[in-house]
Amino acid sequence: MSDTSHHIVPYSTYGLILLLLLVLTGTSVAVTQIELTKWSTAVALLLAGTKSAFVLAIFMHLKFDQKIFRIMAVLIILLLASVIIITFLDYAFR
Amino acid sequence: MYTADPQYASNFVAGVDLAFMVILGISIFFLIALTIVMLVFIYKYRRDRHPEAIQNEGNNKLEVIWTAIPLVLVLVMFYFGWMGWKPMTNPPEEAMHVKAIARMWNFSFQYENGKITDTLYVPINEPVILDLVALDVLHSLYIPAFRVKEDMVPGQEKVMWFIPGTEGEFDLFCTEYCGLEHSYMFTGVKVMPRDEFDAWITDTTAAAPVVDTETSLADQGWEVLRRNGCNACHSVDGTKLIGPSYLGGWGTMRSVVTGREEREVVVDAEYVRRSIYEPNADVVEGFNKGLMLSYKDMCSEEEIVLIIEYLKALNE
Amino acid sequence: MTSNDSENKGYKSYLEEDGGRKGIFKWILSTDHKRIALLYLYSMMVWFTVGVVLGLLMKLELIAPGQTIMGPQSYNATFTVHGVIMIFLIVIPGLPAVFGNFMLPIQIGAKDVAFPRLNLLSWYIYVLGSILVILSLFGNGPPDTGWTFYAPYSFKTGTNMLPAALGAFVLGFSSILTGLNFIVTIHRMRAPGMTWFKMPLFTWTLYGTGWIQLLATPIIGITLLMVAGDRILGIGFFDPAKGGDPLLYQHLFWIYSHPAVYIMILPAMGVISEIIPTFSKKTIFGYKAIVLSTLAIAFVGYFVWGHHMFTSGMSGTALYTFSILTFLVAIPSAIKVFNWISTMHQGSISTDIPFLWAASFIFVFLIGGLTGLVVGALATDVHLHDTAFVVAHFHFIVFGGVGFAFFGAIHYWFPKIFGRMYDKSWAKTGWIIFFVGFVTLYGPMFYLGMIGMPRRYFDYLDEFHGPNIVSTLGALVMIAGLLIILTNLIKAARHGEKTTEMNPWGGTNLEWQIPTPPPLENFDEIPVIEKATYKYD
Amino acid sequence: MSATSAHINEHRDDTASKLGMWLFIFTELMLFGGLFITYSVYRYSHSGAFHLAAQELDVTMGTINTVILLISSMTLAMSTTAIQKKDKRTTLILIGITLVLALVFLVNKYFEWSAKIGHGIWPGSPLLEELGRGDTLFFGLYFFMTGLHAVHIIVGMVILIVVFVFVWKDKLTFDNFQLLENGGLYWHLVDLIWIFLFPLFYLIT
Ligand code: HEA
Ligand code: HEA
Ligand code: CUA
Ligand SMILES: [Cu+2]
Repeated sequence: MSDTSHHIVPYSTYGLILLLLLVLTGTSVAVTQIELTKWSTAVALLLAGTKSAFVLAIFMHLKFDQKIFRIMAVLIILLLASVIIITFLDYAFR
Repeated sequence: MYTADPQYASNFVAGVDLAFMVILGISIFFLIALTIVMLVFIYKYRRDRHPEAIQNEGNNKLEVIWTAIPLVLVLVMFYFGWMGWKPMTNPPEEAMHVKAIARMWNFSFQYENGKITDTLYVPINEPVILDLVALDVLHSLYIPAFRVKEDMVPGQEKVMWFIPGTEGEFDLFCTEYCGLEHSYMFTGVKVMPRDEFDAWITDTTAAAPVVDTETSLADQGWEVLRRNGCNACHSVDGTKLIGPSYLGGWGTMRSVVTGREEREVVVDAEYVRRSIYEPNADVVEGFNKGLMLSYKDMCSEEEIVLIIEYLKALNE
Repeated sequence: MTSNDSENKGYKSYLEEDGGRKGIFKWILSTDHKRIALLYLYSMMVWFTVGVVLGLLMKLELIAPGQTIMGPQSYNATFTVHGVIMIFLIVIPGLPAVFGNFMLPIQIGAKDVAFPRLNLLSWYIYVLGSILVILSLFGNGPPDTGWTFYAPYSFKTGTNMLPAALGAFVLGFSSILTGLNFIVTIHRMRAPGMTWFKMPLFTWTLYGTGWIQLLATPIIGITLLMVAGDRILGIGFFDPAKGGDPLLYQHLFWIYSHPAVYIMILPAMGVISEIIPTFSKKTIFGYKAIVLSTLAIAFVGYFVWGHHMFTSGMSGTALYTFSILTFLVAIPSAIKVFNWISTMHQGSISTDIPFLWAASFIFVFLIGGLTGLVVGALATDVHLHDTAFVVAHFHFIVFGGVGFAFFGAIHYWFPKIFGRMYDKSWAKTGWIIFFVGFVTLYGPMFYLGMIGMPRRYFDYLDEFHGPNIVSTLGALVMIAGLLIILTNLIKAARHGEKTTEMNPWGGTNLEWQIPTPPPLENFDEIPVIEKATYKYD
Repeated sequence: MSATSAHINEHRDDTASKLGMWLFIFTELMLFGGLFITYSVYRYSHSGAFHLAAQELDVTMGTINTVILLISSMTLAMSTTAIQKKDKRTTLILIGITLVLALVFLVNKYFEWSAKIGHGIWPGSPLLEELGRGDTLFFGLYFFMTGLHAVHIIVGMVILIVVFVFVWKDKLTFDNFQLLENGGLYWHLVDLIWIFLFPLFYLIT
């Protein structure tokens, strides 16, 4: 009853993604060594965000799956982000 | 009490009560209108009077209307709620400060000249800022007549303010659940004319424990206990409350837990002193640690002597 | 439940089909969604009785100032356990686990939920959680923190707060798994032709609820774990003495617990949206508007939690943002009410007992919802927060709303579930007594709150005496009504008149097109849906 | 199980179980979400102390663990390719490597934790009480979040062991490997969370 035609991802794609992830990890470690002060967290989070996007898209097959999974994942991440932002309406303006 | 009395008990009453009128007014209108419409429909379209239903799947125009109208109405409600509340957040620069201290389970109020009371005394028509301090858990200071309430959070500096507008005594409650005697954590606010207040605040005789010969030492000891709210946790008649009872304690042996060790101690002057200043050093067996705070700033050495007199008197 | 019934009917109903097991195992090992629904129903009845008795005890204590029947410690424990039982054991799982489980697969034309064994597991987790809650009553004494477990009191008290919190944690798991199961079922198992916008409204609300269960419950789970960390390890997340922020606890608690109130009310609204068209013999008015408002409530409901913290010392910005969002979330509820009433317009209304519950639901829900607006505004909530007014608001809406819907639902689906009928005139008598008692019980609390009586007060000043007496009398009246209702239903479930009528009320959904009581797999053949729901022609 | 209830479980719907797994992952995300809220609030109010406290953590160790997890994620992802290519041996090897890497991660974590505890830092330790509020909260969060993460690693390992056995016994094959894919999803989630934990704790000096 499975209605998904499984897309077989070649090994090389995974290898490539790993390489990318490692480079990004290296970058984020390197970036913290130089002082970007207030931007360093933002940069670190940006890099982490990019990394997780790759993991979600390729390793977790979101790129190849039905659209509904992508929609859900994006909405839920937005929800969590909104909750954090709203919490900060309190803390940032105390 | 909830009245439309023009002589407002505080400067916030007008704004808050206006918000009440608006919101309750709209709400009651909708409640009554919708209920009546519903009852009319139920009556008019009862099956025996109206056996064939007329099908109708909806009407987009109506949906828009009954989204838009409530939307406007709730914004109106929001506006009045906001306007009534806004002044509460802006305490004036120049005002009398009173430190309101809450602990399980009583309030005390400390004035600028160091005087401490268990009832709040304020002069009429002048702004008062309460600096809210909670010593142990959350409490909340609520004066219904003034329409003010603010939680007291340990470790956070917060203020609330008001201008009392009517002379008299009003209730003051703790409205944040804080444990066993939460419901007994109430006191009063006394609003008095400026001159009366000045006379009262400069009269320091009531606060300092002058050793007068009229009342017995033991009675003065009881007064100290009462003023500090000790009786919320310690009983006079041997009942087990949060802490051990006063009764039959003096001079006896007690098993206490010191750190992790158990040991036996005599209830003597040193023990009583330590129990008041470092309450968690020796905890009597069967009671919990961490519930009592040090009374170092609130209770002087002389007062402890009076308390001991009281304990001795209980043994007789 | 005699087995040769099946010969007369030509099929075996789910009540007879016991999978060849013996005794109690016929039930507790069955993965049939209908049997699991009844398992939930029976276990909830037990907790519900406990909760009601605790509520009554509180009212008796409050009949006069001073100590009447219990001391302050017992009172504090009573409202805590009452709150924990009612919220976590009854109204959060209540409608989804009982009627959702029973009706959802049938309403979308499926043979069962997507994961039947997970469904049974959820029930076991529920039982485990409730046992933990009950265990908290022993040992150091029942918890006395209030159902909100506010820090720092919750890790200072010497009572058994931890088992109760762990119980809530475990119950959260059960709730999450049920929600997960329903969402997958709805996505994957709709019968051919059952498009999204042909789904019955009860199913729609279960879908919305499922998402809230899934996405909000983990937050309270982790929060309670952090409190446990504070209590056991002394980490200090919420301990001001160690730098923790007690307000953060409140944020986290309400990030779950506000959406949780919509977990409770959405399925209740779903039930009402089923009953009203059936008894008006008329298509629901504004089907799509109701669906959209369901989703809107589920979504916006995430962002209003701060209205429980208006006096806690949040920043001004947060305060008015939360206030305005609170008002916005009221709009979709209003839309539903208007559509329900419009459905009655030009209908052909039969005032049978389920309809009476639905109509009275609308009335008490209006009171509860509109007073929600009163506490949603900043100025008024500063005055009313933590007073009896709030207690009245949430009893009107939680138990007025969810409770009335529950009774509506059970009277509506009773013949389908049990294949028996209750006595209608007793049901009506019970309803009217209950309704009158209800309003008398909670109505005076609004007034008490307005004049400043704080909640969670074991004792009160003399000036609050009058309304409290009225309220206690109301409680007694209401309990009388409740006894009549429950006796009538329990009696009917055991000895009531048998019925095999497929569609006693003239409903249009699929559950009315299968035999009564339903066979094990609901449908011999998966139906193909052509008509929209709620179509009368 | 009787014939009738077996009948209910008979049909197989891979998409349904994948959807179920995703929903579960969303739940897990919100679980950690609560902790991330806590983290960001305390980071905001004690940012200075967090910076200093983070110096106590070993960046090298953290980086190594990050690399390990990333590699393990890849090997597991590859195993879904292998099984679709009907290559049972490679599948097993890849799952095996993942498990070994997971173990290495835990061993590293063990040494890291014990080093902290050796320095007198554990939740509620006297040293932390001296160091002050920011440090207490930082290390409280550190132990709590990495601890919860480690619990997830262990759960993930259990799932992978089950998957391994099933593949071995040919219960999971090229046309029926949803369990492997679900185990993979769970494992990537664990990775995903670490991707955020790493910079938030180790890289804020
Ligand atoms: C089922 C549960 C449920 C539901 C559905 C609601 C619904 C609402 N609640 Fe309630 N609430 C609780 C359960 C619930 N609540 C509980 C348990 C507490 C106490 C927790 C505790 O502290 O222990 C609480 C507390 C509570 C507070 C905190 C009070 C305080 O502690 O100070 C507030 C404040 O804003 C609030 C507001 C609202 C609002 C605005 C709605 C709205 O969603 C209501 C919307 C409905 C309507 C508005 C009625 C229908 C509309 C019309 C008829 C049309 C006309 C309308 C307009 C003109 C807009 N609730
Ligand atoms: C569902 C929620 C629910 C229900 C039904 C009730 C029912 C009752 N409650 Fe409530 N109550 C709470 C939730 C509920 N309560 C909560 C959350 C608190 C706050 C606790 C706290 O402060 O921490 C509270 C607090 C509370 C207080 C305030 C304590 C204080 O602040 O000092 C009082 C006081 O009298 C009270 C009384 C009662 C009474 C008399 C009943 C009952 O005896 C009435 C009888 C009930 C019914 C007649 C039936 C309703 C039917 C259903 C709900 C569905 C049935 C489901 C199945 C059978 C499976 N309750
Ligand atoms: Cu102090 Cu309640
Ligand atoms: Cu709310």
